[in-house]
Amino acid sequence: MAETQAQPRHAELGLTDQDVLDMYRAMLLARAVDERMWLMQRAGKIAFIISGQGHEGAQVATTWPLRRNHDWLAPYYRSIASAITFGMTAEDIITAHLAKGDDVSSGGRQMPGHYGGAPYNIVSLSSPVGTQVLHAVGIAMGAWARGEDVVALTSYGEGTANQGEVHEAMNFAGVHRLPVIFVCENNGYAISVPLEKQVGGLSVAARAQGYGFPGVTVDGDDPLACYAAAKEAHERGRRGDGPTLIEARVVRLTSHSSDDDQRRYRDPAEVEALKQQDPLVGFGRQLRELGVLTDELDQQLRAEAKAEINEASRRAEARPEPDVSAAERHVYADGEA
Amino acid sequence: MAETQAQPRHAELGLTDQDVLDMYRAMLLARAVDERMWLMQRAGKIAFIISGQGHEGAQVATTWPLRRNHDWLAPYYRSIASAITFGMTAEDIITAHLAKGDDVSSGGRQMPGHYGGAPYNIVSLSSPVGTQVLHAVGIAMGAWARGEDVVALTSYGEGTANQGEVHEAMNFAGVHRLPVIFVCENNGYAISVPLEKQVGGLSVAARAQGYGFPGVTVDGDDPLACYAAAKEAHERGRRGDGPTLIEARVVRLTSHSSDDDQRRYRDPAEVEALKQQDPLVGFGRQLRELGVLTDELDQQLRAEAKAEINEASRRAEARPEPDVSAAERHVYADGEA
Amino acid sequence: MAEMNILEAIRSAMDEEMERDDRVMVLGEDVGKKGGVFGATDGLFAKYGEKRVLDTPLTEGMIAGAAAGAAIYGLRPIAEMQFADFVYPAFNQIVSEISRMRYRSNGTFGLPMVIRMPYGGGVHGALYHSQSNEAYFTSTVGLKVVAPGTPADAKGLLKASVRDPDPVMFFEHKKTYRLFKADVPDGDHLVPIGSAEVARPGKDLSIFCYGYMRTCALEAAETLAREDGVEAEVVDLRTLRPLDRATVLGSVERTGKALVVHEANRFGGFGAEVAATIAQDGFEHLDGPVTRLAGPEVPGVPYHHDLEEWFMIGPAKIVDAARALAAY
Amino acid sequence: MAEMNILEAIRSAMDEEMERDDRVMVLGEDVGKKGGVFGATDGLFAKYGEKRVLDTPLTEGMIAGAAAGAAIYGLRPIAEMQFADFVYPAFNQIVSEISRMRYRSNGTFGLPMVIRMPYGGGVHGALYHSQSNEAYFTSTVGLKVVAPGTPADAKGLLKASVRDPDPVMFFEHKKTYRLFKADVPDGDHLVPIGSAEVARPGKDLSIFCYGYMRTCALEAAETLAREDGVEAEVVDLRTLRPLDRATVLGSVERTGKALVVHEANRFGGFGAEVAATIAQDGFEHLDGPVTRLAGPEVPGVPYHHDLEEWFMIGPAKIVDAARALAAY
Ligand SMILES: Cc1ncc(C[n+]2csc(CCOP(=O)(O)OP(=O)(O)O)c2C)c(N)n1
Ligand SMILES: Cc1ncc(C[n+]2csc(CCOP(=O)(O)OP(=O)(O)O)c2C)c(N)n1
Ligand SMILES: [Mg+2]
Ligand SMILES: [Mg+2]
Repeated sequence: MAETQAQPRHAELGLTDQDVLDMYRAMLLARAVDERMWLMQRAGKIAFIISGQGHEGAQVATTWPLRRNHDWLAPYYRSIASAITFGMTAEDIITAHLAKGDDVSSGGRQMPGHYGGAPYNIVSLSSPVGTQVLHAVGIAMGAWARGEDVVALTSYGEGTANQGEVHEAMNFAGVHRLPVIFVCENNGYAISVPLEKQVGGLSVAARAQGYGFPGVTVDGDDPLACYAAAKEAHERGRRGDGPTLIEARVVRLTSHSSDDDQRRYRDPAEVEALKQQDPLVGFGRQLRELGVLTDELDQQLRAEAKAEINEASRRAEARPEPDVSAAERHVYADGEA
Repeated sequence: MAETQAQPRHAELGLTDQDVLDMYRAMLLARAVDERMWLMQRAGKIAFIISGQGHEGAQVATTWPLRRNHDWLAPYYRSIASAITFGMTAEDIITAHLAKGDDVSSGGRQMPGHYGGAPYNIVSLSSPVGTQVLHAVGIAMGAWARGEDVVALTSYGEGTANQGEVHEAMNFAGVHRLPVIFVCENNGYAISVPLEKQVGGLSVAARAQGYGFPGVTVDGDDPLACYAAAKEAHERGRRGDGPTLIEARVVRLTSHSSDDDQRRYRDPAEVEALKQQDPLVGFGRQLRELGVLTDELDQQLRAEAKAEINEASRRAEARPEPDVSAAERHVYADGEA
Repeated sequence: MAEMNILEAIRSAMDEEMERDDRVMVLGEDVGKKGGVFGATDGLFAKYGEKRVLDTPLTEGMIAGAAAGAAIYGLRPIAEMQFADFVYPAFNQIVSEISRMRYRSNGTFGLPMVIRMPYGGGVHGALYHSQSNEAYFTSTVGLKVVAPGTPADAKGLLKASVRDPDPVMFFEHKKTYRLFKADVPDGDHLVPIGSAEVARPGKDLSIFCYGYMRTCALEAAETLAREDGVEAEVVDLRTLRPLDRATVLGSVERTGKALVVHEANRFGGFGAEVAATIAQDGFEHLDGPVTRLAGPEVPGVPYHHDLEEWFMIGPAKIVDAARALAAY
Repeated sequence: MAEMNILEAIRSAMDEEMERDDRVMVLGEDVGKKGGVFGATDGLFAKYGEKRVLDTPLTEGMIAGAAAGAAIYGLRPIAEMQFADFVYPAFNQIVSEISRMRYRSNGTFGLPMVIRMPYGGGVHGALYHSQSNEAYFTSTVGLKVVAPGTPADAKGLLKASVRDPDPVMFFEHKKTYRLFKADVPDGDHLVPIGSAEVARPGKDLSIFCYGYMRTCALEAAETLAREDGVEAEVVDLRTLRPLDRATVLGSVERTGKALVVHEANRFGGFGAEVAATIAQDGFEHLDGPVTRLAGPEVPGVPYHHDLEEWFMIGPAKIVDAARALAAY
C-alpha cells in the first residue's frame, strides 16, 4: 500500500506555498508600516505611536483563518498586522496615524493605534484596555442568537487579561459556547510591569479551563504554530463547540510606546536579546527551510513592502485634513444624513 | 512499637469534642436566628429578609480557624452563621434586622442582611455583590505590607464569583501570595439563574489554578471537611504561601429572599429534595456517629438556642429606634465627635 | 385605550417591539424564567425563547458590553440592570464605549440599544436599592436619558427608545411600577424622545420634575391651588438628555419662577443643569431665585422607615418649597 | 521657598507624607520602577521599596478596592489612576464602597485614602487621555474632590488629602504638570480642603475656575483689564466638593456677575452646580445671567490638532465670554 508522503509543515496545515508567502508578505508590510510610523513620529508628523514590532507573526497567523468581511475582529493598539491581514491597507493605517479627515477608523478623532473600520468588520477600538473583548463576545452572542455562522476574534495583552471585563467575557462565552477566539499576545510586560507582578500563576492560557474551554500557549515567534491553534479555534467556533483562548508568547521589540523608554525598567542585556526573537527573522528562516523562500525572493518581497509603504505614505500625506466643523458631528444620529 | 490509635475524624483535625459541639451550637443558633427573621418578616416587623439556611455548616466551619478580633472577615448577605462564629451575637443580628438606632452594623441605615461590625473585625457589607472580596484582599495586602500575621476571609455566592472584581482580587492575591481565603458558597442558584447558565465550566474552584493558588471543592454539608480545608488555608496564609479558594457546595433551603418564590423557576421535586441536605441534620447525625452527641444533648442544645434567640429578640425589640437627626450624620468625619 | 400600570406598560412595550422586529432581544439577570425581579419581562421568555430573552450571568459589565457588541452586529438589545444601583460594574462599558462609539468611529458604528434602569427610593431598599443616579448619565455626552412618569409615557418612550439609533438609558422609578393605572393609547403608541410635557398648566410658578416626582408635583399643585390659590405649572421633563429647552424656558417665560425637583441629592444632581440652564437663558424672565428641591446630602437613602421618610421628597416638601418661592 | 512645577510639588507631597507616616503607601500601574507614566512617583520606589510603592496589575477596580481594604486595615493609601479616563473600572468601588463606607457603617469604618486623577486635555491625548470627568465625583456624596492649579496648592492640598479622614479624589491637570514653576512654601505646607482662593481681585465680574483654567482665567483677566478696562475677579475653587460657598457667594456679591469656566462639557458638568448655587443663593446680587463657558457637547476631545484646538478652552474664549457678560 502506498504510504502518505510526509508533507512539509505548512502543507500539513492546509497552507499552500503561496499562502505562507502571503503571510510573510503581510508581516513584512506590517513591519514596514510600523517602522514608518516611528520615522514619522521622530520627524514630528505624528505626536505619539505605539508599535506592534515583535507581534507580527502571531497577529498575521491568528487572523489568517478568519473570513474577511464575514467574521469579525476586535483588535487592540498593537494590531497593525492583524488589521492588515483582515483587509486594512497600509494607506488606511498611515492615514489614521496622520489623523486625516477621511481616515476610515475615526476621521482623525482618535489617537494613533486605535484601529477600527466598519467596511472591514473591525470594531472601533478605544483606549481603556480590554473593553473590546466584550464587544467580540457580544458579536458572537448575536451570531449565536441568530444562528449565523460567524466567528469573532479579539486580541489584547497579558496585562489586559487581568481586567475584570475580560474574565466576565470569558465566563459568558464559556456558558453559551459562543463562537469567539480570545488571543492574548503575551509580551511579558504591561508598560513597565513584568509578567510575574501582573499575572497570578504566570499563565494566561491556564485560565481558560476555569471557564470550561481550551486554553493553549503557542510560541508567537512560530507563525505556523499560531495558525494551527487559530484554525482549530475557528473551526471549533463554527462547529458550535465554543470559545478558545490562545496565549501567544511574543516579544515587544520596542519600548511600550513613543512616550516610554524601556531602559528605565528593563535590563539592557534583556533588551538586546530580544532581537534574536524577531518573528520576521524566524519566519524567514523557516520558509527557507521549507524551501519556499530564497534570498532573492526575500529581497523582492521586502522591496515590494517598501514600495507599498512609500506609496501609501505619499497618498496618505496628500489626503485632506479634517474640517474643523466635523468635530461636532456624529455625536448622535439625529440630523445626520 | 506502639501504633498510633486511629482517631475520630474531628480529633484528627485537632478538634476536641467541645469544639465540634460548639460548632454545632453556632449552627443551631444561626438557624434559630434565621427562622426568627422569617417569622418577624411575616409578622410585618421586618420589610425584607435574606436567609442563610443550608449554608450554616460551611459558614461555621470555614470561619472556625480564624482568630477573633485579630483576623478579618468580609462576609456576604447569607453570612449569619459566619458572623456569629466571628463574634456577633444573635442580639446584634436581630437588632440590625429591626434597624434599631444602636445597631452595630449600620445604626439602622442598611437593609437586613448587611452584616458588619468594627468591634468584630467584620467589614461593613454593601449590596452590590462581590465588592467585599477586594476589601479582604486589601486587608491582606495591608498585612503583607506591614509584615503582620493576619489572615482575611471573604465569602460570596457562585453567581458573584463571576464578577470582574472577584477575578481581579484573585489575580492580585495570587501575584503577591496574600494571606486571604476566598470562600465561595455555591448553592447552585443566583436568584433564579442555575449554575449551568452562570458559571462557565461549572466549577468555581477550578478557577484558582488560573491564578496560581489552590482551589478546592468541599461538601458544604460536611462541616468537618469544610473545616479541614479552611484550617489548611489559614495556615497557608499565615506561612506566607498565599491564598486558597474554597468552593463549598451547599444548598439554598429557602427562596432567594422574602421577595422571591423559587417555585417559579425550580422544580417542586428539587425543592422538596433539598431538605435531605440540611447541614444541621447531617452534622447532628455525624456527631452522633462520632459519639459526641446524644438525643438528649441535642434537645438541650436546641432549647438553649431557642432561649437565646428569644432573649435576643426581646432585648433587640426593646432597643430605641434611631433618632431621625442621625440620618444626616457620618457622611464625613468633619464635625463628628 | 387600555388601562395599565407602568410595569405593564413597560412589559407591553417590550413585547410589541419584539414582535415587530426580530432583532430586538432582552438580556439581564433573572429576566428569563423568573420574568425579572419586578416582573417586567414576565412571559417574554415563554413567548420568545432563550435566544431572545437571555438570563445572563451575574455580571453587569458583561451585560452592557455584550449588548454593545450585539448592537454592532446589528441587533437591538434591551439590557436590564436589575437595580440602577448595580450599574456601576457596567460604567466603563457605558461611558467609555457605548456613549462614544458613534463619535469615535466618525459615525460608522452606531449603537441602537436600551439599558433599563429601575431606580428610586421609598421602597425600603436603603442605600443600594433606592438610588437615583441619573446624573452620572445625563452628564455623559452620547447617551440619551429618559425617565417617564405615566404608563402612556413609559410605553411610548420605551418603544421610541428601542427604535432610536443611539443608546438610551431608560429610568423607571420602582415606586411607580404599580402606583396607579391609567389609559395608554392603543396601537403603535410612540412618544418622541426629547419632548417635555406640561402636565398641568399654571401661571404662578413652574415645577420641573420627572419620574415619580410628576405624581408628587401634581398632588402638590392641587394643594397649592386649593389652599393658597397658587397656580403651579407642572412640567414633566420625561427626557433628561436631550433636555427640551424650549418647553422649559417657555414655562419660565410664562411664570417667572422655577422650582426644580428631584429625589437624588442636590449637589451636582440633574437639577443643577436645569437650574443653570434657566438661570442663564431665562434670566430676563425670572422673578425669583431658581430654586432646587432635592434629596438630602447623604450618600444614600437610609433603611429605617423614619429615616427613609426623612429622606424622601413628597408632595408636602414640594408644597413648602413652592410656597416659599411663590412668596418671593 | 522652593521653586517647583506641579509635578514636582505632587512628588514632594507624597515623599514628605510617606516620611512622616509609615502607614502611607502608594499603589498603581507603573508607579514603582518606572516612577509613573508622568514621573509623579519617580524615586519613591527606590526610597521606600515595593511594600510601600506597589506596581499593581492592570486592574483599576482592584487598585481602588484593595486601597479601600488597606484603609480599613489602618493604612493610608494613595492610589494612582494612570489617567482619569481609566477610572471607570474602579467606579463601582468608588461610588458603591469608598464614598459611602463611613455612612453605611454609622461612622465606624472611615476610609482615609486618596485617588490621584491625572486629567484634562490639550495634550494630544484624544478621547481617552484627555477627559475632565470630575462631575461624576463631585455629584457623589461622601467623596471630597480637589483640583489644584498651582504648585503650592498642589503640594499643600495633596498633603492635606493624605491626612484627611475621608476619601479624596485628587485631580491633577496633565497640561499643568510642567507648565510653569512657582514658589512653594518650605516646611510642612498644608492647604485646607474646602477653601477657594481669590486669585485676582476684581470688581466687574467673577470668573470661577479650577485646575488649568486658573492659568487661563488669570491671563484672560489681564487682557480684559488691559484692553477693556474690565476688572475680573478670578476665583480658583481649588476644592470642588465641598464647595466653598462663602467665597463664591461673597465674590458674586461684590461683582454681581458670574462666569463659570471649565474644560468638561457643559451639560451636567460641575459648572452647573456652581451656576445653580449662585442662581439660587446669590440671586439678589445678580446683575446678569450666570454664564457658563465649558467644553463643547461632544463625547471627548478629538485628536487632530485643529479639532483639539477647537475643543479646548483657553484665555481667548474666556475673554470673549467675559466681554459678553460684562456688557450685559
Ligand atoms: C483601563 C486602562 N488602564 C490603563 C491604561 C494605560 N495602559 C495602556 S497600555 C497599558 C499596558 C498594557 O499591557 P498589556 O495588556 O500587556 O499589552 P501590551 O501593551 O504589553 O501589548 C496600560 C497600563 C489603559 N489604556 N486602560
Ligand atoms: C452587582 C449586583 N448585581 C445584582 C444584584 C442583585 N442580586 C442580589 S443577590 C443576587 C444573586 C446572587 O447569587 P449568588 O452569588 O449565587 O449568591 P446566593 O444568593 O445564591 O448565595 C443578585 C443577582 C446585586 N446585589 N449586585
Ligand atoms: Mg504585555
Ligand atoms: Mg448562589
